[in-house]
Amino acid sequence: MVTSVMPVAAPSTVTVHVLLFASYAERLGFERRELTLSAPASIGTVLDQLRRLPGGDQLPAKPLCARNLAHADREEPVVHGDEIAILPPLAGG
Amino acid sequence: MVTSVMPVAAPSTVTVHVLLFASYAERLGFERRELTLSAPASIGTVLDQLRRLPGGDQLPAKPLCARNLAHADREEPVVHGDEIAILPPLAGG
Amino acid sequence: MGFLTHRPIDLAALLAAAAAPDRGGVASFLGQVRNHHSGRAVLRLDYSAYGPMAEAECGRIAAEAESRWNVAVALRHRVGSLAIGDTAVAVVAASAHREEAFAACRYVIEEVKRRVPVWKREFYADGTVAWVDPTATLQHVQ
Amino acid sequence: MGFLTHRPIDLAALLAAAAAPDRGGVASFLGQVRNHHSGRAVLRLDYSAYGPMAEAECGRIAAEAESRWNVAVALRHRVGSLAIGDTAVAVVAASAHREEAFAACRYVIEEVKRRVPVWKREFYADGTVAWVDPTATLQHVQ
Repeated sequence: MVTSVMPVAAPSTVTVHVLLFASYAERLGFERRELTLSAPASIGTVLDQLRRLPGGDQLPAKPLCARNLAHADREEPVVHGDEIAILPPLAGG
Repeated sequence: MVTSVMPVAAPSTVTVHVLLFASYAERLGFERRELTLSAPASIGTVLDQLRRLPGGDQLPAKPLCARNLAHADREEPVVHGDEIAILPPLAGG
Repeated sequence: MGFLTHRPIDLAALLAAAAAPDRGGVASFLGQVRNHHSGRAVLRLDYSAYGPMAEAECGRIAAEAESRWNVAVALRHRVGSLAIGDTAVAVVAASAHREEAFAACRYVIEEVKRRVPVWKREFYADGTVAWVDPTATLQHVQ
Repeated sequence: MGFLTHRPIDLAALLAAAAAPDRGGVASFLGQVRNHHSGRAVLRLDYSAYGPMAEAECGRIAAEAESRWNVAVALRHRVGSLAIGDTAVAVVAASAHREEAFAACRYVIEEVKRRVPVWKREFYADGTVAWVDPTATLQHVQ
């Protein structure tokens, strides 16, 4: 059987830019890092990887996250090149 | 029968200072006047007298009034020397 | 210092008067002269007041706000001739908590409008003049 | 012009940016650095931000307020090192109606605190330093 739509092979990995701030940057010892994840990936996948890094066990269970400069849930999918930020409790104003 | 308290004769009149402002001063043609009233008198008595003056019929039925720099009801008694103001609709702010 | 002033209101001075190192939330309200009223173009206006009572009433209102909330209040109302955009009234309420600052600021401006004996006469582009009556739907045009 | 600034916030410039002859009611809020926090004496603090997201989020919040009410909004948040009494955030909302000005001003400051990625590090009189966590009852003292 022939279909008119060819299945496109999903890329096997995605690379995202991860940003940490304030107390989280101090705990993990970096402010910016690239992480490569198995596809498909979500913000939750990024958090799982971060927790395996030194100091990653100090991240809270449900930190605030952002994807490409907007607040995002952990379930939100990430694609190659995304900027994912993990945000300590906000204290503006 | 003799009582220990002598009845004091009420003064037969009280004189008050009446102030008008803004549109009311224009309608009655004065900003300040002394009025002498039969005692006992109230702010309502002042208003009754003002209504008999030229232009006094243009005062509204229930204008805002003040006695000695504080808002006051028409029923409030007045005593000799009081400053009674009749206030057009306030428009501050 | 009085609550009424013939000179332009200096907001910075009011902020400085109300502010304090332990009152980090500062809410303000400015009432500025608008260029229209009830659909008519306004050129300028004159504010007049029953001065001694206006001072007393402003003092009572500020004291009420400061006793009801944990705030410091600064308040000025301008009198005399004002141009479009001039500040007619300024209220500042400073508190350790922004909810209290907002509540007190709102209270003061509402009570000022309700209780302080100030009147305004608007001069319109069509040459007419009117005493403003916020309680009326139609103005008394003279 | 950006919403974040390293320099002292110029309230007069924000008032001028939001004001207009047809918007006579101007509500403002200033958040100023307090000299205490959770009972401890604060000497100064540093504000840091996720700059590009903070700019984007401030822009979204201002746009939301301007679409929800008939207002013009001006907003600045300072970053860097601040002293006691310095203004950390300023919100101005100008409207033809003071109810809308107050509502929009309050909305903006609440959303800024809830959504804008800014952090502050407090330096205490006892020599300790802490990242401020408004969601916690105890601070993480370092």
